[in-house]
Amino acid sequence: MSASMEAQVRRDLFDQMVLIRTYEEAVLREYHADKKPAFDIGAGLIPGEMHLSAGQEPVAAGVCAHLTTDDAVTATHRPHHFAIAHGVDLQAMTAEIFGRVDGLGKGRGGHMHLFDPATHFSCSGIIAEGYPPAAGQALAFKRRGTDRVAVAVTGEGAANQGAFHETLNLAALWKLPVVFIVEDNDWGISVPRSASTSVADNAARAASYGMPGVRVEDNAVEAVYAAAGEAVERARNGGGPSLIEVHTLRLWGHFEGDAQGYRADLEGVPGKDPIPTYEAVLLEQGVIDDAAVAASRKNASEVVEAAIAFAKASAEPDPATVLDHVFA
Amino acid sequence: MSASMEAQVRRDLFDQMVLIRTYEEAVLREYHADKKPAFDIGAGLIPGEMHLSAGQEPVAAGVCAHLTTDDAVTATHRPHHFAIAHGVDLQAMTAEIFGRVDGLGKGRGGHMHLFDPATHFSCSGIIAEGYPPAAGQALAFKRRGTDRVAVAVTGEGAANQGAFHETLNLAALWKLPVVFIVEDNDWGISVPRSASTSVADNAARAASYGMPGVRVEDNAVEAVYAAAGEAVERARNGGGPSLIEVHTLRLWGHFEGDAQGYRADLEGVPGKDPIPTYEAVLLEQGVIDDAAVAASRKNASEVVEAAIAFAKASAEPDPATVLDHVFA
Amino acid sequence: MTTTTEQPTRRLNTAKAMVEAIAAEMERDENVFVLGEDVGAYGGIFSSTTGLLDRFGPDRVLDTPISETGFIGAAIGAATEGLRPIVELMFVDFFGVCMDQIYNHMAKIHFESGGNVTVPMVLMTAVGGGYSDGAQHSQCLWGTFAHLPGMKVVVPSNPADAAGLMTAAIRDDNPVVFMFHKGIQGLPWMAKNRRSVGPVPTGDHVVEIGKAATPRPGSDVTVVTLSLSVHHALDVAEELAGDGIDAEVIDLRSIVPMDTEAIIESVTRTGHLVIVDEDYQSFGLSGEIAARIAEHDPTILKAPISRVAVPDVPIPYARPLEYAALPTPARIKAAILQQTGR
Amino acid sequence: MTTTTEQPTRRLNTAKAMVEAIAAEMERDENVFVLGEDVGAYGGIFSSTTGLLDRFGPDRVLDTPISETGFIGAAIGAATEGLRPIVELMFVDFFGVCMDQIYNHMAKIHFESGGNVTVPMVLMTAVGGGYSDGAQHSQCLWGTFAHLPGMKVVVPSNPADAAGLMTAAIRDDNPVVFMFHKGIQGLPWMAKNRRSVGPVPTGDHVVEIGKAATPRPGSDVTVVTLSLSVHHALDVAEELAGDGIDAEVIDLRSIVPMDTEAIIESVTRTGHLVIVDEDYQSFGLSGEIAARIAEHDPTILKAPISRVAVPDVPIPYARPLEYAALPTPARIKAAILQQTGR
Ligand SMILES: Cc1ncc(C[n+]2csc(CCOP(=O)(O)OP(=O)(O)O)c2C)c(N)n1
Ligand SMILES: Cc1ncc(C[n+]2csc(CCOP(=O)(O)OP(=O)(O)O)c2C)c(N)n1
Ligand SMILES: [Mg+2]
Ligand SMILES: [Mg+2]
Repeated sequence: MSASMEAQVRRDLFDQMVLIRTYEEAVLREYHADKKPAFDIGAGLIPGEMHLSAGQEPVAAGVCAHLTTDDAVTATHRPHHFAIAHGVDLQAMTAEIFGRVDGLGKGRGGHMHLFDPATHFSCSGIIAEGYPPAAGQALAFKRRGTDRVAVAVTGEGAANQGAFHETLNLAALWKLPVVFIVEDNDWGISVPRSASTSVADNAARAASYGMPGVRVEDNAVEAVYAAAGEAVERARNGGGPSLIEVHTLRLWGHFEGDAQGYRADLEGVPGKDPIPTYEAVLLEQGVIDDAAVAASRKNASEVVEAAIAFAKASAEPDPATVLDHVFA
Repeated sequence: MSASMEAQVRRDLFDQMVLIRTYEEAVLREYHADKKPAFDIGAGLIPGEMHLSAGQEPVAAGVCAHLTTDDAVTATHRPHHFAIAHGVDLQAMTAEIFGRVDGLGKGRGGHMHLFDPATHFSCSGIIAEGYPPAAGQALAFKRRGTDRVAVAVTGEGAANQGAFHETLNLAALWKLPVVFIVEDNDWGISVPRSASTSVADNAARAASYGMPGVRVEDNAVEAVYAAAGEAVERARNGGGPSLIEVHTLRLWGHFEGDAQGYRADLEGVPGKDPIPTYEAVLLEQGVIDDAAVAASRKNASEVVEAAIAFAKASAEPDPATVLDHVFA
Repeated sequence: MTTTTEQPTRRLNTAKAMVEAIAAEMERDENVFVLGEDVGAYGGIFSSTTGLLDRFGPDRVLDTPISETGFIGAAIGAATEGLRPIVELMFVDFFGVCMDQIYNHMAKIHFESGGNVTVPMVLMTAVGGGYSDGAQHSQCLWGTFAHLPGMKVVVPSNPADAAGLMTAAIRDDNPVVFMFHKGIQGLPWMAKNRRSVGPVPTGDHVVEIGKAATPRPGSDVTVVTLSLSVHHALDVAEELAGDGIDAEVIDLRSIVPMDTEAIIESVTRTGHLVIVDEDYQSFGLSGEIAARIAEHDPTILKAPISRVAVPDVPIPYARPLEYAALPTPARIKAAILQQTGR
Repeated sequence: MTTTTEQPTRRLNTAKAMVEAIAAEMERDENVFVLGEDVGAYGGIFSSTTGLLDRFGPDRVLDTPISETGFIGAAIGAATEGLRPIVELMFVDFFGVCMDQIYNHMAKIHFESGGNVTVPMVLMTAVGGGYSDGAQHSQCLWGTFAHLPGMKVVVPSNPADAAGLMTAAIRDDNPVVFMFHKGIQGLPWMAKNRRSVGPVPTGDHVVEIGKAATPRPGSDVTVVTLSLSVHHALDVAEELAGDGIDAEVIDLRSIVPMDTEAIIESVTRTGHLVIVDEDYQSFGLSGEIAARIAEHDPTILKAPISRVAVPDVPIPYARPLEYAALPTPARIKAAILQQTGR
């Protein structure tokens, strides 16, 4: 498949993954910068829980390559990769993560609550509860006669939550234009999928709803791209929802500060990083060269650092405004 | 299969179904007796919503034939057939339905809230929410090293509720001794299964949890008996949970007072009554004769009328005790 | 913004008044649509949607699976995209299967987005007991919703308010929880409160959310209440008027926002407060009313307040027990008599 | 039944105190077991189960799928069969995905069964904000639980009470919701309140559920509070003692049952009431306290009461906003000063 894929698409996938990783590394740096020597979750320029998506770039890059900002994406507590790949304004997003007035939510939301009407992006910190609203966005798109689609993301741990089941049934029943993504990174915090999920494969659960389900192995970005292409196309053409599970990788801890003492597979993890792997393939196949890699990184770095600088320069919210925005 | 079945088992199934139907007819009579001429749901000796199980006798009879009162059954808002088949004391149950002090819940519970510790029977008026506690009962049975099983019942409409999914996954994951029953009577109040369920068959959903699933067609009591026998056996032997969906029949309205204006299939319904059908088969095959049928009905009638008389003779709760039993 | 009483009226029961208001808004705005369990052919278990399917078709009146998290969540997503869903939770008692969508999403998205996303929707739900439906089908629970910020909570007591508040709720850009009592719907299969049928203004009839009504002014004691209990309070007040007790009855109509001023103004005049609340007594509406007075000026109370609420017991099934728990006219009367020293 | 202070003590943080109490009960009674998300190898996200898996093995310390309705419901079923589960809901904020099991089942089965079935279980859950975890991970919500009858609600503020109340909760034949504040667990990765480590009696240490404590007696003003806010109140009271203001601090320790007598006794002496509550202000704990006073005798209040609570706004993420919403020492101090006319 990769042979037949347009080189530009492959370069874009790579650039997207690099951008995401660069972003997560920068957030990681800023998050920990002023939490030393003793880690304090509530301290520093970026406080609160921080769930980073390093290792899961192939999912967001492969899926969002098929979307425009007219399409909707609802992400999870681990939302950055999808927000970036879907084109959420990086500066406003970063300002939100820093809790500033120029943030997407004027500092009210934070890293698990990023809402961007311009790109129909949202997320939720509650497991699987982003699925039902995504079905509703799809319903709105369908009622209006558009070919827009909604993408809903969740983890493999979340696939055992009731909302998952209810939404898949509803979307299939009403033939809604949704693509359901399950990011299987093998872990739900400290619980391995074998201790949470009675079957090996969530894609197989799609059959329970009469919708197509595929599982993409090996965190393979181009396979994600292909599967998502089909599913998005189906949704746009009135063919209803699909489920795609991607076997991906949690490169870092569940959240920052997670020592991962429970994780037996820890040693092998760095070797599975999808970015160097993909880079090597593209280099070998001559799709990119070293200069392109360097340019990709440099561009990503500039964009990301600009966003961080923007966030830092933005004002903190005025405590006197604490009661604002409860009601419209 | 029926040929090889013991005649006594077949007679017992028939008697059980007759007993249930006789009970439901008596409740129907008592429920409406003093709601004339104008139906008032809150009036009369039996007030409140009343969900009767006529037509669904094959499910309860076929399943509970394999249980002892050491096993647990959690039923739904439509619980009488399972309570009776499981051996709940008919007098205490009836007194509860009449809201009397000798009732299972001393009048606190009512027809949707029948709790009988002696037979580990319970039910809930909330859709699918009887499933999780059943898993917990099974967990308790398993931890104690017994071979007792828990049976959890729900309707086909309820199978689209999140609790259904969560419990099936949990039970399969922990290999709990549960048998999950779905009573598919084609309707969830006024909503046909085609408007609620994205697939034709809930038994097929068992595959999502790696558990065996079977669908019994035609409301066939002996097929239910056979399927339940296998499933109960598997659970007792440590083989984990199973799902059985029975295509059954809602002979009457969703609840009493339901005119069923929405129901297109209404005309054909009486002809599908499973009791005359089964009676004809057993008569034809010489398993029972007219005298046995008459005896079955007479016995049922005596038992049921005694229960109703008991209930009516029991005192109403004293309003001064309203605050009792909130805490142990 | 509130009812102009000069408008011509027609007599409707509360259910019909709600349906008419919904239908009018559906005519006016194609973004308005209805979804929920049995809202289609059945017309709503408590008749809140009767006839809408015939009038507007299955694209705008959607029967759903029994998946409250799924379809209420879907309503939320649709609202964030500019539709204006009216979604029914059949009994408020079922909130526990879907509360995350309601309070963590419907009620918070606007805030978390810094005001950039609006969630214009109505969550309508039936409340109340009195017909032996037991502990899982008889609750009011408005206190539970009102405690959690980000949603308005509207609780009408009569047909005109039901219509006017429904219209206001649909037009509101915020999520509004609309709680209607089964006992005032005017259902053909339930004992009817005589005031479940009443005049409803025709034309554009809007009742502002947040303003209490005073269906009976009085000078001796203030009875603050809402929903079905308004009628019990009025009945008792009328009866006691014959004995020379002049009770004022305040119908809150909404509790988020709550018309604190109306309460304080009245209690300042009467010095005596009876709160009648069909929800559980503790940690709910009656407490909040007491706190707002105590924050304002406890000395306006000439006597300890009286609470006539469900005494922290699940609603019992048996009629004698249920009626011992409910705020009955007898209990209201006793409280008023106690307040007035009779 | 309450702590004998003569008992020898050792210094533990609150998390460790909880774990020790759970472990002791697990030793004592094989029916006691623990289940929840990440309670095994991880030891509980807020360290409420650290070490239990090693000590008792996977048959008695069960990691669960992320299926709160499923596993809390399973705990209920197990409890009805005589086991005594301790089930963790990781953050109280997640109650919305499983509230039906909690309030319609756990809390009502005993009642609906006419007392024939008991549901002896502990639902433990982390509460509270202050570290920028946003609107879905920072709530207290005890008012929500306390409003719904049939479950006890316990809210300890320090290690000794956490241990003694946990023991009482496990031995209680009723469902007990045990709400522990993250800010007093003594977590290594969160700013610690200095009182998150303290003496815990050894041996059989039980704190009776329903009895408030008065960690600081005083005569000028009564500060009624619970959980983390107790420490803020004590800090402020100590500071103001230097200015000649003698504040009494009442630590409720449980709110169902709530020690109404202790509150009334104190306010009767001081005449001034400040309620400090990290839950949402309206329709919650502060209202209930006000109502119980107003029912008893509003004239014991020499001034309007003060409420220092979260002002009906979702908990904001940004620190300056979050701390404007939380009941901070500064807000408590201002309230006390206002009460005492300074
Ligand atoms: C309803 C609910 N339960 C529990 C949590 C706490 N929690 C946050 S993330 C997480 C694990 C999620 O695992 P998974 O879905 O696999 O996503 P991942 O973190 O691996 O991306 C849990 C249990 C939550 N946020 N919501
Ligand atoms: C969570 C919840 N939602 C809705 C209801 C209202 N309700 C009671 S019975 C019922 C239909 C159930 O259909 P099904 O599961 O097929 O069972 P049946 O009535 O056909 O036996 C509904 C919607 C409820 N009790 N609980
Ligand atoms: Mg995962
Ligand atoms: Mg059905």
